[in-house]
Amino acid sequence: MVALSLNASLLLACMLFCIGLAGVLIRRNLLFMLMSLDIMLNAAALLFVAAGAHWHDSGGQVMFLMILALAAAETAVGLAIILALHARGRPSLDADTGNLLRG
Amino acid sequence: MNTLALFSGAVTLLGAIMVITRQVAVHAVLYLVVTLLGLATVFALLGAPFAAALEVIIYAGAIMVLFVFVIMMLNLGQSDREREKEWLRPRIWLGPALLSILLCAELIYSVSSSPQQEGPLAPLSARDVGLSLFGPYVLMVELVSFLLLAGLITAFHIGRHRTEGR
Amino acid sequence: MPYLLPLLVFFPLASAIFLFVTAGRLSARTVGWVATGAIGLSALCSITLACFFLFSAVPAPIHIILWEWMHTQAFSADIAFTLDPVSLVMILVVTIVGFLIHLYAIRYMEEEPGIARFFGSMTLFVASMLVLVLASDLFCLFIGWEGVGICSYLLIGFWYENPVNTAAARKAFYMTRIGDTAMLCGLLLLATTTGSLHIETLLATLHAGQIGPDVLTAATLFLLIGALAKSAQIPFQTWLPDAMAGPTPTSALIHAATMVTAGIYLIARLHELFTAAPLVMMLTSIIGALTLMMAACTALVQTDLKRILAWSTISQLGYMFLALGTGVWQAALFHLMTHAFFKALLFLTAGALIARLHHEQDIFRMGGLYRTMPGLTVAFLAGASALAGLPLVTSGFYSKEMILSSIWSAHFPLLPGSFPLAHILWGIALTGAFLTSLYIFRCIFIVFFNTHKTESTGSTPRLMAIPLACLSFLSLFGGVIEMPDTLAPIHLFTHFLSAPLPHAEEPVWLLLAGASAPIAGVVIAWVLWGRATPVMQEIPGQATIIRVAKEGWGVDALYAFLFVQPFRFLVWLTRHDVLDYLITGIGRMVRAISSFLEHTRTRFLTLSSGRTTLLLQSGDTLLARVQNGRVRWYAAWIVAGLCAALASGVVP
Amino acid sequence: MNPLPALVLLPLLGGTVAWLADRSNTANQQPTRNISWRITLMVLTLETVLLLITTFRHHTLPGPWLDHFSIPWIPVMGIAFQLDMDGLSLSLLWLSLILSFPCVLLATRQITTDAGAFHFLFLATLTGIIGTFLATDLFLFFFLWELMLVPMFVLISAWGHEDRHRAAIRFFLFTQGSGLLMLLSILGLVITHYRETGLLTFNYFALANTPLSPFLSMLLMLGFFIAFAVKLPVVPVHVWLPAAHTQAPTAASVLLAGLMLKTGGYGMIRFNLMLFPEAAIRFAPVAMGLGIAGILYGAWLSCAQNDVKRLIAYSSISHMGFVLLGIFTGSNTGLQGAIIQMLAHGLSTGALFIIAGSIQDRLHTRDMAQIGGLWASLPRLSSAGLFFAVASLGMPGLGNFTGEFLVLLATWHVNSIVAALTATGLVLAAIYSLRMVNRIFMAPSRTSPSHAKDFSAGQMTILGALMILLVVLGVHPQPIMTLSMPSPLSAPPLSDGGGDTQ
Amino acid sequence: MITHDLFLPLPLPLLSVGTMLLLTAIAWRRSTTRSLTLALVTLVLSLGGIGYHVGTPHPEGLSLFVQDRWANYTALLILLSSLSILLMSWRDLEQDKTHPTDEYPLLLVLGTLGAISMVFSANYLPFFLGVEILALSLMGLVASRYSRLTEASEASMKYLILSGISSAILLFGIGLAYASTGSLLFSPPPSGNANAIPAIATIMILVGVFFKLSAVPFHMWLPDVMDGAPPPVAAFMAVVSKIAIFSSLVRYFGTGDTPGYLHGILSAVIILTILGGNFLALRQTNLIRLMACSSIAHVGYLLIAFFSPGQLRSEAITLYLAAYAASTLGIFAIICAFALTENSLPNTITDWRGLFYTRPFLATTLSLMILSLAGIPPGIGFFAKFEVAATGVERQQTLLLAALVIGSIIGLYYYLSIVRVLMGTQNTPSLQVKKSQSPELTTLIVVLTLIVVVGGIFPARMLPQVLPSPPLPQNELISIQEPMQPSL
Repeated sequence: MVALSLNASLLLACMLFCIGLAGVLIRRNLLFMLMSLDIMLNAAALLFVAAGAHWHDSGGQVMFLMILALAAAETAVGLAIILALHARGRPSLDADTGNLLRG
Repeated sequence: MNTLALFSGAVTLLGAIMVITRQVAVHAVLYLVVTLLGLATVFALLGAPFAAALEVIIYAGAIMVLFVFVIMMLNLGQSDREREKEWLRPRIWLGPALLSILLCAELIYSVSSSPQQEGPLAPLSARDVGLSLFGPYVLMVELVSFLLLAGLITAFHIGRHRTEGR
Repeated sequence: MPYLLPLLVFFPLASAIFLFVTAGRLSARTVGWVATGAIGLSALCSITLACFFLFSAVPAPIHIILWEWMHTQAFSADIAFTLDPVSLVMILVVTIVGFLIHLYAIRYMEEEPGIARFFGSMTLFVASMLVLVLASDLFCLFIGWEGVGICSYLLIGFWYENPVNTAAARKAFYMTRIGDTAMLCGLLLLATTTGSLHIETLLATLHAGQIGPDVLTAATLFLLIGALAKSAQIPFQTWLPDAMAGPTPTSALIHAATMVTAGIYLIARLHELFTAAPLVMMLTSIIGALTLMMAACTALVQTDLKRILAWSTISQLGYMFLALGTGVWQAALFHLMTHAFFKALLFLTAGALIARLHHEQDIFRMGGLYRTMPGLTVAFLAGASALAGLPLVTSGFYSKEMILSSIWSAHFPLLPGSFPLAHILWGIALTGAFLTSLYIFRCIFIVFFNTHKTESTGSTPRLMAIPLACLSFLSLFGGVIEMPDTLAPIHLFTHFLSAPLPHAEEPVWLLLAGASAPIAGVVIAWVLWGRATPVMQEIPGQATIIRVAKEGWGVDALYAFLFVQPFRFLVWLTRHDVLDYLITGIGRMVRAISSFLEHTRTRFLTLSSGRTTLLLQSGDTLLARVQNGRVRWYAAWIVAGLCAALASGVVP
Repeated sequence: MNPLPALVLLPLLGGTVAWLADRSNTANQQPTRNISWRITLMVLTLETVLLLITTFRHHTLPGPWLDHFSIPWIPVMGIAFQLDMDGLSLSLLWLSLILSFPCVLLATRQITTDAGAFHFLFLATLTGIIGTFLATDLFLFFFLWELMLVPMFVLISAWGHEDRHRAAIRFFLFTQGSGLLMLLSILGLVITHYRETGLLTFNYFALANTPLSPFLSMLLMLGFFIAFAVKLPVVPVHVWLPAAHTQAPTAASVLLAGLMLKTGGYGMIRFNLMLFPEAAIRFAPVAMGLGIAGILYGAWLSCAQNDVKRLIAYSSISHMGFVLLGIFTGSNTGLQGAIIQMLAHGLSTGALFIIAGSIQDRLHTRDMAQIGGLWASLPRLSSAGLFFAVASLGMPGLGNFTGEFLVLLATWHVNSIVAALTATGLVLAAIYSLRMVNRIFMAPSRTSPSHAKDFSAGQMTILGALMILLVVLGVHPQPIMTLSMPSPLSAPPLSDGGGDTQ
Repeated sequence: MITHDLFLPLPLPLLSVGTMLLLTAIAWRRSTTRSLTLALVTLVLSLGGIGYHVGTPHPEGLSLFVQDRWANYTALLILLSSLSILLMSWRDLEQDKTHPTDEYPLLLVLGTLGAISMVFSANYLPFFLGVEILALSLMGLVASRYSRLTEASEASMKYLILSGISSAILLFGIGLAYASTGSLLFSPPPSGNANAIPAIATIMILVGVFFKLSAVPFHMWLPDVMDGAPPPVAAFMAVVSKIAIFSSLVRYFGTGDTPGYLHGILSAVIILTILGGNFLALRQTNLIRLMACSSIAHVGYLLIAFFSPGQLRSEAITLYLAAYAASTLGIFAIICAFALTENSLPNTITDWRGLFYTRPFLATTLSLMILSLAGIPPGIGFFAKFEVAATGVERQQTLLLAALVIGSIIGLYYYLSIVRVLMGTQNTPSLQVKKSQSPELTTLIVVLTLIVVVGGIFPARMLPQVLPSPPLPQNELISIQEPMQPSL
């Protein structure tokens, strides 16, 4: 039944994590950034599930649930901020322009 | 390691890559759903059917809807697409991509250099998870509710500004 | 009786303090009388002491230790006074001449606004001088030594409204200070060798042979430099003519009679030490001879009355050094005493004269003064004769004769016996005597006997005349207490000072030569300047030499070129703290570098993220900042940090 | 009743009272303008009485230390509020008080803005200084060392002259930065001691016996040395001093030059020499070189200044070079010379700063080219100025010369050429002192300070007292020399501090 | 069915109940005053609850929470800080009638809950949840600045994205640790040259933690976000969040030495943090940004103490935390005291010119706080820095000490510049002083000043009340056990 070894899933998680990270770094669109963050969180979730399976510990999946909740909350807040910024006249979903706080 | 595992892993990765390279947000959301489905398969293959189900139901089902909803509200059009195209020049993505690849290489190097560990791989049923969830971790369930509450209030707080700010 | 010693110092000191404290509240007369009274009391004390000394059966030196000054493991010193014949001579000179000069100054300085300052400094000077003279400890002597210096500084710069005067004052102090520093080094050397600067201890150590010859030579050399500076000998001679910028009583008291003789006194006091260092002795005599010759030549071409007297002072001091160098310190002291009389007289007379001529000091603008001021003429003539050493009737003759005769037979152990250094020196001294007579009578003939040129007013007040009279008397007859054997075997002075000198039989022609040189000078001076139609106003030709000689042989210019200008230049260069700039500069540099680094780092990252063009467009302000507010930047930093951490932590 | 803690704390408390009194009286300002000034004066008088009691009370302690006080402060760290007094401390305390009086009487009365705060800060600085002279717990010492900087910083920064902010910050950065090095050294010593004995203590006497390797002792000594060298100041790190002295208000200048610099010298004697005697000997050639550099460099630059206060400040550097030289000659003579020099320099330079400050108050300039010829209009001030200038040029018979002579003597024992070189500093001293005198007092009048008021008789009396002290130091220094020798470490204070506190 | 214990430190349920009550109250009728009062009561009650707990720890049970002196102490600090911050924002919230802001106290309490949860956690799960609760509440709090809503939103967005990344990294690290040990309990990082996965797990967790602590090079968000946030929230970020995360860091590493492979990274981070923070602060003109940068530097100092375990370490850390919290809160309280409305908040340091002459009390207090931060007596910061330096000396961390000295000197420069500006003369103070009295703020300032001064003069008198004996974190963990073996 169990087809994936721990190491294989670790590798998968690492690659997924890095793809998500690359997404955050590359994209200027806040929407894409949020999606990339989700990918990163998923990578972490994969790690927990795989490890839980490896150690036969349900803690991993409990953690997965928590990550799920976190992802939901973070996405919700992030989207709310996007909407707020959009509403306040940010011309686009650009994360870089109009940075008022710097220096 | 069977082909299904390989296939689902590959789908997950490809989907993720597609997500971060799309120009149209809706496309990206769809690819993200594909990635999540792939991941759900992986979860299932890892012997975690409960997690797989939740991944599909909550993540792909609920959270993605949020994205779609927001994209609709933002009313993105052709100009946004052109802009995304502009932003996706190699010159722009090359640096971050290199950085990520470097990180990935480091991670993979160190992960794969560790000895192969083979543990008892028996599936963890929903019952197991539920037992521990409402057993030792019941306080965490309460705590995570506060996490959600915080998210809720924050989102509400920010969202309310949105209407007031106008 | 010993308690007279501190009292001697106390009177002038107290009066000085009193005058400084009450400055500006007392009338000029009161100030003058207070000061004069204090000096008078001191003079009385010293006369009492002298009587005590002269009439006591066994004149033993009086010692008094006032208190312990300092006492450490390596060194101890006391505030202590000693009165022995040498210092007795000096205190007599200082107090009596000082008293007369103060008396003179009451009237002379009456009109001055800063009279309290003047008399305060004068009395303070006398106090310091007395400390210098009485001190039984070289270290204590040094207090007086520096004290007279600072008083001299104050008095030269008395008329500070004229920058020339303050410059002269500072020059005098700097010059002597250089000597003082050398002397301090000498004192330190002696102190480290013997652990004490008490003169008796020093001599005892010397006799015990505990001072090595090298140390002795070095120490005496240092002391000699101090003495040379104080007494304005080559190479320090330049400050004294300038010091004439001070009021005339000052010039008389400080720069003729007392302070400048401190160097002679020091060496005479330590003659045993110096005798043990033949090299230094020889140096002393050579410097003395050179100085006397040079100064006499210079005096010959001066036109300023006070400057002539100043150069003559240097010249006469040269005689004293010559005498010291040849070992006859008694002769030096004798000449010191007579010189104090006649030089004070000359200065005071000159001062009175100048005052009546509306501060005209150029001798060529005077003339024929014997008609208008006969009294002053007589006084000046008395002083001049004594200075020239006209035979038999002046004190200067006896003292100078004593020096001249002793030089001839001097012995310099360092030289081979055949080298006639003593004879050469004698020749110089004799020529000097001739020149002395020449220049001082040149002065007399021009000033007093030529055609009348300047209107003079008023008359010399009696208060000024009395000291002049006293000094005239002393100049003429103060020398009879010591006579050459050829004339009469009177040796009161030398007997009083020390065990009688082993008097070698002097050939008579020595005495004759010494007597004829001044007369020759007078004659030639009369030939040149004395007749109604003078042969010449100025020595013809050699205008260059005269000009150079007039300026003191260019030594001033040389010093200005060698020391003063470079010093000024360096000071100007370093008027700002280099280290200060260095540190500020480092600060600026660090700031510049950090901004530069920030700049380059930003640019590098910009390039690496491929956003150069956009950033260049969005302006320089962004370039200078890492903290540019961009989320992706920050994220990139985080990821880069993570990469680095992983790399360093995991990858071996 | 042990007066030591009261000695330290009284100025601070009094200052607080003065401040509060002044604040509460802001409403009716005119009649009570000087209430804080009066309170300050009272505090100083009280402090003097205390010091008199301390000086003359019957000392029961065995050994050379005069007085001892100790209560635990932070027992966990082995830190105690421990004060000890020996002759050195006592003489420096007297100097502090003697100098504070002219400060308050002559200089601080002109302060009109926020006089209460000014006096509070003044007294707080004094607390720091007095405490530094007494503390024998290393932590307490460091605490007070740092504490005195803050009020001084504010004094300069708030009441100073035109370029005060830069000067204040530079002063603070230098002293504080070097203080950190001292902190590290203290910690190093304490921890080494802890490792050796298992006893965590900051007690000076306990730490004195810590066995140290040569390298370590040199390292620790250097940490202390740098801090003290900055305070003293020694030449390469003196740059804070001219600016701070120049820009500070008069009273602060006097405190800085007269007292604060002395903490550096005191620290060198008490800590460098006593705690690390053998490292100090090894370091002595370098330190002496620095001292000579300071003497000559300070004097040289002093010759080049046109600003009166700056000139005096550089001359301080030169004088403190003698202190450094004397301390590191390794002989008692040199040490005594250094101490006398510190005392004399405190008096003479303090007085000079008072005079320079008075001139600035009257003429509103410090540029010597613009002052000139004060003797005619201000004879008393000028004569006082002349006296102290002469003292500072090393006139025999005044205190500075005694110190310089002893130092030179001790140096001559070590190396005669060096001493001779140092003696040339005296020539330079003459040049800068007389240059100042000639520019300010004895020169053609350039300004017409007809409105300027001369010192009153009372003010002259105060300065006269300083003059008398200088003369006493000059001609009769022996009692002070005997008194002010630092007590050796070998005799620890009595074992029980508790009985003594009663 | 529930066989496991439900060990729970009392502040947590108290805060939870408070949150629920607040929510209910808001749902019933919105009233800012009532919300504030409720939040105040909650915080005070939680303060009272420190040291007590619900349920009994089972020696064999799976422990989620731990309650020891260390946790109690930091919880106390956090609750006191939160209380101060509540008092700071009290006046503005009450007076701002146009914008109902009753979520603000709610979010504050929630954030405190998250922080407390981190402090008491003995397990990655509550730790992680605490971190996220705190982060999410902060996003809301940051965005609650009406006058500068765009900036506030931007700050919030930055915080969201960056904290998202760091959370992901942290989570990934935890995941790796879990993968290598099979347990979610805090396990000290393996010492020596561990095999790769635990090592990278530790490093990634550290990176996540460093981000939250804003150590260089993970610091850049802090000045921007604090700048965008209202001053009390900025204080919350600077104090509460840092104390909580630092507390967990100490718990995570336990008392032992840090493993060898971390030495390089830690030293580099500490040096960079001290120098970077100070250099950044050097060029700031805005007081809040400056505080942000200086707080970065202070994290560096604190890490020195953390990095050099030894005799003095625990004292150094506890004292430094207290000193830092008191001084920083004091400065922010004074900043808040000057905010007439959100608009007239003093923006740049030059706005404070001449404060010594217009408001001597506040200026003196502010200077005291700043001096305390700079580590100058008589502030408590002096003793704290002294202790930190002592730890460094004890371990002979020469490089770190050099960084400490250099950083302190740079720090002195900019701290003194503030004091200097305060003493600058200007005829008309540019800062309009708020007329309306706010007794709670004045009280707060006075109390904080007292703490700073008295703590500086008598650190020994303060410490024992908080800590009966030198605390050694984790030396008295109420329950610690082996990782659970897989059942089934």
